[in-house]
Amino acid sequence: SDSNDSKDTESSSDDNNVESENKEQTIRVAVVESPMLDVVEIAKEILAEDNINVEVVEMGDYIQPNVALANEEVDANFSQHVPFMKQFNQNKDANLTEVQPIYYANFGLYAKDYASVEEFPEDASIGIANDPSNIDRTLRLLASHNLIELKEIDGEQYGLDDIKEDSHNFSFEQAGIAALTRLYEDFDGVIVNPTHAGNLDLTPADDALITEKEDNKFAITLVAREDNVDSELIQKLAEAMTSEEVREFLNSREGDASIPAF
Amino acid sequence: MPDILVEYQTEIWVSIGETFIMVGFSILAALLIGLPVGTFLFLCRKGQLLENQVVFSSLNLIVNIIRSFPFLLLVIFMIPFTRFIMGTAIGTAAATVPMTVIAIAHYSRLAEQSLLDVPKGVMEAAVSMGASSKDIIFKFLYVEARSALVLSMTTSTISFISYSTIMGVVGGGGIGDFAIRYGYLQFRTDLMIYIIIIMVIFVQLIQYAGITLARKIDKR
Amino acid sequence: MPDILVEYQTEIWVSIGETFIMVGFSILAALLIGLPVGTFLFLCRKGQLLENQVVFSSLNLIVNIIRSFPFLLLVIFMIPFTRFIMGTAIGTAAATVPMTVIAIAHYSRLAEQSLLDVPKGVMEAAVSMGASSKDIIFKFLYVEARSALVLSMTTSTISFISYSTIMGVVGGGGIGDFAIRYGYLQFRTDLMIYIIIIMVIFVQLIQYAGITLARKIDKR
Amino acid sequence: MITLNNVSKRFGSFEAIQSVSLSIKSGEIHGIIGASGAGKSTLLRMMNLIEQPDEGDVIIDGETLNHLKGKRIRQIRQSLAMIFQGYHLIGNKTVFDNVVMPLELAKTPKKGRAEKIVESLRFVGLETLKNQYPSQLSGGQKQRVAIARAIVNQPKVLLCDEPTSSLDPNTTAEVLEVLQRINQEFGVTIVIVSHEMEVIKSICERVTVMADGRVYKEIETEPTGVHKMEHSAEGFIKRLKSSGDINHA
Amino acid sequence: MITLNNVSKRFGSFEAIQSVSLSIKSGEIHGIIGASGAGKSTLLRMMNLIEQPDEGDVIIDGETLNHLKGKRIRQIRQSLAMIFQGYHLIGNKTVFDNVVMPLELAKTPKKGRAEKIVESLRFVGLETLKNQYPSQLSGGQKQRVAIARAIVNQPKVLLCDEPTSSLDPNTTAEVLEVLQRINQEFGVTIVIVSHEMEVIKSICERVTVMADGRVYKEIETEPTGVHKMEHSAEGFIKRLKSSGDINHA
Ligand SMILES: Nc1ncnc2c1ncn2[C@@H]1O[C@H](COP(=O)(O)OP(=O)(O)OP(=O)(O)O)[C@@H](O)[C@H]1O
Ligand SMILES: Nc1ncnc2c1ncn2[C@@H]1O[C@H](COP(=O)(O)OP(=O)(O)OP(=O)(O)O)[C@@H](O)[C@H]1O
Ligand SMILES: [Mg+2]
Ligand SMILES: [Mg+2]
Repeated sequence: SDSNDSKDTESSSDDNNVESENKEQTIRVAVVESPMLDVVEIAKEILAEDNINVEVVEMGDYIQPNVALANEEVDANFSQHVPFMKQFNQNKDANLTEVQPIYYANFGLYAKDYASVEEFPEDASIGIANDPSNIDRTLRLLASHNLIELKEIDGEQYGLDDIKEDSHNFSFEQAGIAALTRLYEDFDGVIVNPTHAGNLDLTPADDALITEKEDNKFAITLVAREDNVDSELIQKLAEAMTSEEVREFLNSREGDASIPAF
Repeated sequence: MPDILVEYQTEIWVSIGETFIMVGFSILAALLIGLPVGTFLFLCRKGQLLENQVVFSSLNLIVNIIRSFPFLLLVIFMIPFTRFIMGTAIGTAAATVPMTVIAIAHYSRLAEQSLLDVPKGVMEAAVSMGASSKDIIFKFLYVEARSALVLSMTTSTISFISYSTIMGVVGGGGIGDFAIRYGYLQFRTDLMIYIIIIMVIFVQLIQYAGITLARKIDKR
Repeated sequence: MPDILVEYQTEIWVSIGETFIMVGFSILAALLIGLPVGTFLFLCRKGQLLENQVVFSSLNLIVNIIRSFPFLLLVIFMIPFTRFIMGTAIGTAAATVPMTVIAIAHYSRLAEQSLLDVPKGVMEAAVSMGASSKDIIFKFLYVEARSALVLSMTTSTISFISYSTIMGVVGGGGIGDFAIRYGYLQFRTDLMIYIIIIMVIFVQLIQYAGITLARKIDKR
Repeated sequence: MITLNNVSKRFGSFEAIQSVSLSIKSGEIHGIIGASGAGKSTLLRMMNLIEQPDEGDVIIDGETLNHLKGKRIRQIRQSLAMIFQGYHLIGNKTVFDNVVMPLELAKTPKKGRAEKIVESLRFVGLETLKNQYPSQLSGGQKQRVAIARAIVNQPKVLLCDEPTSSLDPNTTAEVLEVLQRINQEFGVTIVIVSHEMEVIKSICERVTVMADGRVYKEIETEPTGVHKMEHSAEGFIKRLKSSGDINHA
Repeated sequence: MITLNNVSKRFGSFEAIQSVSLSIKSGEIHGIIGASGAGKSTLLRMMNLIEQPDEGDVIIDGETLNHLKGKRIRQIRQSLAMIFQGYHLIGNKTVFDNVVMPLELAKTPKKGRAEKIVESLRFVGLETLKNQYPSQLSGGQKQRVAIARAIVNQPKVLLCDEPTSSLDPNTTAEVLEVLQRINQEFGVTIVIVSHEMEVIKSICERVTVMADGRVYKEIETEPTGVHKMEHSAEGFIKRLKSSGDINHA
């Protein structure tokens, strides 16, 4: 493979593969929070043996890792699922490319007072995330369990306006996804991902009333650019991120919080 | 009017309403509590009329603690308190709770500073006339500092708008959150720019009103 | 020291360093650019020495525009500019760019207000002595307003710390972002509280230093 | 009625007032003179405890003021009006609203206030300017507002720090006449700090001469009385042309 | 050298100065008297354009000042020193640093400054207080700092607004002597606004009497000269005891 691909980054510092064995190479990976961060940290340890330095760039929201990647300020990111990436590509005219799905973080519906969706009262308040991609995902989850019915849409993403029928007459209220768990008491139910559910000691397997089906399209995926997706460094990173160590780590998290996707 | 604004006009109006509620209550709290706190910060200082190290240090610490929190964390941290007060921690009404807390801390500091520039002679005249603390505050201090207090409130109000943009995190909504959610998270850059223009217009109006009023009531 | 602080001490020190860099440059920018801007806002007003409606309105508008943005959006919006200046838009160094911009807008407003309370007689004396604008600014205005300017800088610095907590969004790091990551995203309430205590200590120190200095240099 | 007992005041290491004892009788007009910096203002300011003495007692009508607090000291201060050397007017209040303050603080009935104020402004010749703000007044006009404010509520004691320093002779004479009148009609005790010998001589019954923070001497004098002059520019001219050595007579 | 040509000044609808013409010769000591509020300060303040006339011209040494801008007007102002009725000292600078300002602004060599300042402070009897701040001074001391500041750089013209209003007779006499000396030795033109007849009579060669914003009359006088008195408390006492009608003589 050629290392000219990631031209503006430190990883492009030499053209010679043989030489690169001895010389340290650096790959910059943007992440947002755990457990993505932990997965990359594990990969970092593995790659250190190959004299590859993984520089982790922690960012504060889920769009900036893509902005940084598109602008070649990082070489890869690990923070999103493919639909989110596609949406970014479309809006920003970028060419981000999936490298490898790593794990499923099943969205689930949790409720403090009810054991099943059937027990929900009429007009139950459901706390959902306030960003468009998570709203889309939330709606898909509810629709996949036939709790709501969605309209046909042109684009990729569903919004609250796209609910055709809502048999339970849910009232949806939005908040920051990380805040939802703190607001657990204020809702009849909240829909969050396993990381945040874990903060309340809830797991998808044991506590969620409904979760995403495993064949969903929302696996958290290692993403690079069209121009460097085939580079050796990215491939090595993908390899390290699908190692047994990572699988063990993912499985070690309680209650299907992260199901390996490789 | 641009099509996209027409398309979203309901949401925009609702968001503006939410911002008005959050900022309005913040202004109220700043006036009703922040101003007294700032006044005591000023009067309880060393060498001032009601010199009282304990009161000064406590108020000062509380204000500093509130201002030390990253605002997002303050909002999160206060959730149990907000719930206790309002019955729920989500929505615009609940969002006014952390907003008023930061508003009080913010304005009390600016008010304290405004009062510091009242000439000593005015305080002396007040004391020599046998004015009570209450009279000194209302009939002398606030009268002489009034234009500085208005300008501080102007600056604070603009900061409150800025703080309110974070309240989306607990479902507070508001125009700034609208700009973030639709403009930023949904990549509607045009919409975002329009919303920011709206916000700039508000801020210009507030600043203009503040400066004009402050100049009008300054007779010194 | 609590175990958890020991465990994270490297990260905490790094974060503190990042905050120092971001806030430090903000203070520099506030002094070197914000103060002049504030001075011109004051001097170009109606009825003042350099009365100039065009300059005043332009500066005023720019400051208001910057302050109108939800800070998060300002950071995002400035990315191309930041990249142009710094070569990259992520990391602590890049984060100083939006930080300095907001710092300038913030401090210029407070500085303007501080100057407003300089007695007219002092300006008159300066003019009567044939002082140039430069002399009036440096030898009269800043001298008489110095304690108010110091207090404003204190208030601004504390606001800068607060702004810096948002810079995590573009990988700026900092102690506030650390608190948000662990406290907000990861529910490490204990760690978060320790970090906030650290931040409160910083803020108290800054406030104390500011008040003490301001009192020391106020001879009026 | 006002007794100072060995009062001292230090500013840093500088002893501005050094163990001064003084007693001023009820109903008397008492002058304090002395060179600039002698300590006159400081002494006067201790009489209503605007300046706290470092040592010694301030006694008014038998009551020691030094450590009084709260309502009592406020009540006493309401009956001791003060005219400051720097006027100390409230810049954001009109002349009228400045003068109303003592009435408001003493909670006098709202009804009679306007008349009292107008009367008091008439005494100092400012009734037409009652809606002006201090920044719109000349130096002498500001001083007259301060005088009107001090006398409006008929205090028991009037502490005057250079009350006529910015006034022309005509106005000075008028103000002195007013002071003498309220002293005679209402028995107001008046303490006047002044560097103008004529002011002191014309109305004071006793004079304290200060030097370097001490009482140098106390003198009984016979007030020469206030001589009113033509209130016109012609008056100035006449006096300008009058000959004789009249410098600081 | 200073000519006012039909200058007028309105504050709102109030005509503070109504078409005043006046000319002051080079090297003269010119007095301006008049009742409080007559417009003396306003007129004086127009001479260096601190107050812009609404109508009329201000001409100094043949140069019309009204519409001068920038460096030229600053240069002219540096040669016209002013003593304000309210002193206008810089509260955050020491006495020394207040007095150094005119030298600093005129960019005089750093070397000689300290001596000039000390000399000028000695003139007004304040050499020992040079490190105090204005808030630590008595009223008369502040006024003397303002005088020292005005004379320190030997201006061509000295505009004095009630320069001795807070000074006791001794200090007044000393200040007047200083003014007379710099007038005689250096030919400094002096304009003095004062309500103290003796001040005007003792050193002025011509006097403008103002009334209600107009020049009422201009009079040539023979300065009676400054009579210095014993600089002591004894002096006060002697004069207190002297008899005769000396009120505002
Ligand atoms: N800014 C202002 N607004 C309105 N009126 C003003 C203003 N300044 C001065 N005046 C009025 O103009 C008149 C002249 O004022 P000026 O200060 O010149 O008087 P003066 O002769 O110096 O009196 P004094 O001896 O009391 O100082 C006064 O009646 C005063 O009230
Ligand atoms: N706050 C202060 N700090 C230091 N020294 C002070 C302070 N206030 C007054 N003094 C000094 O105390 C002395 C007496 O001051 P005071 O004001 O009583 O004088 P005065 O007799 O009223 O003089 P004048 O006639 O000039 O008003 C002066 O030498 C002055 O410098
Ligand atoms: Mg005095
Ligand atoms: Mg005057």
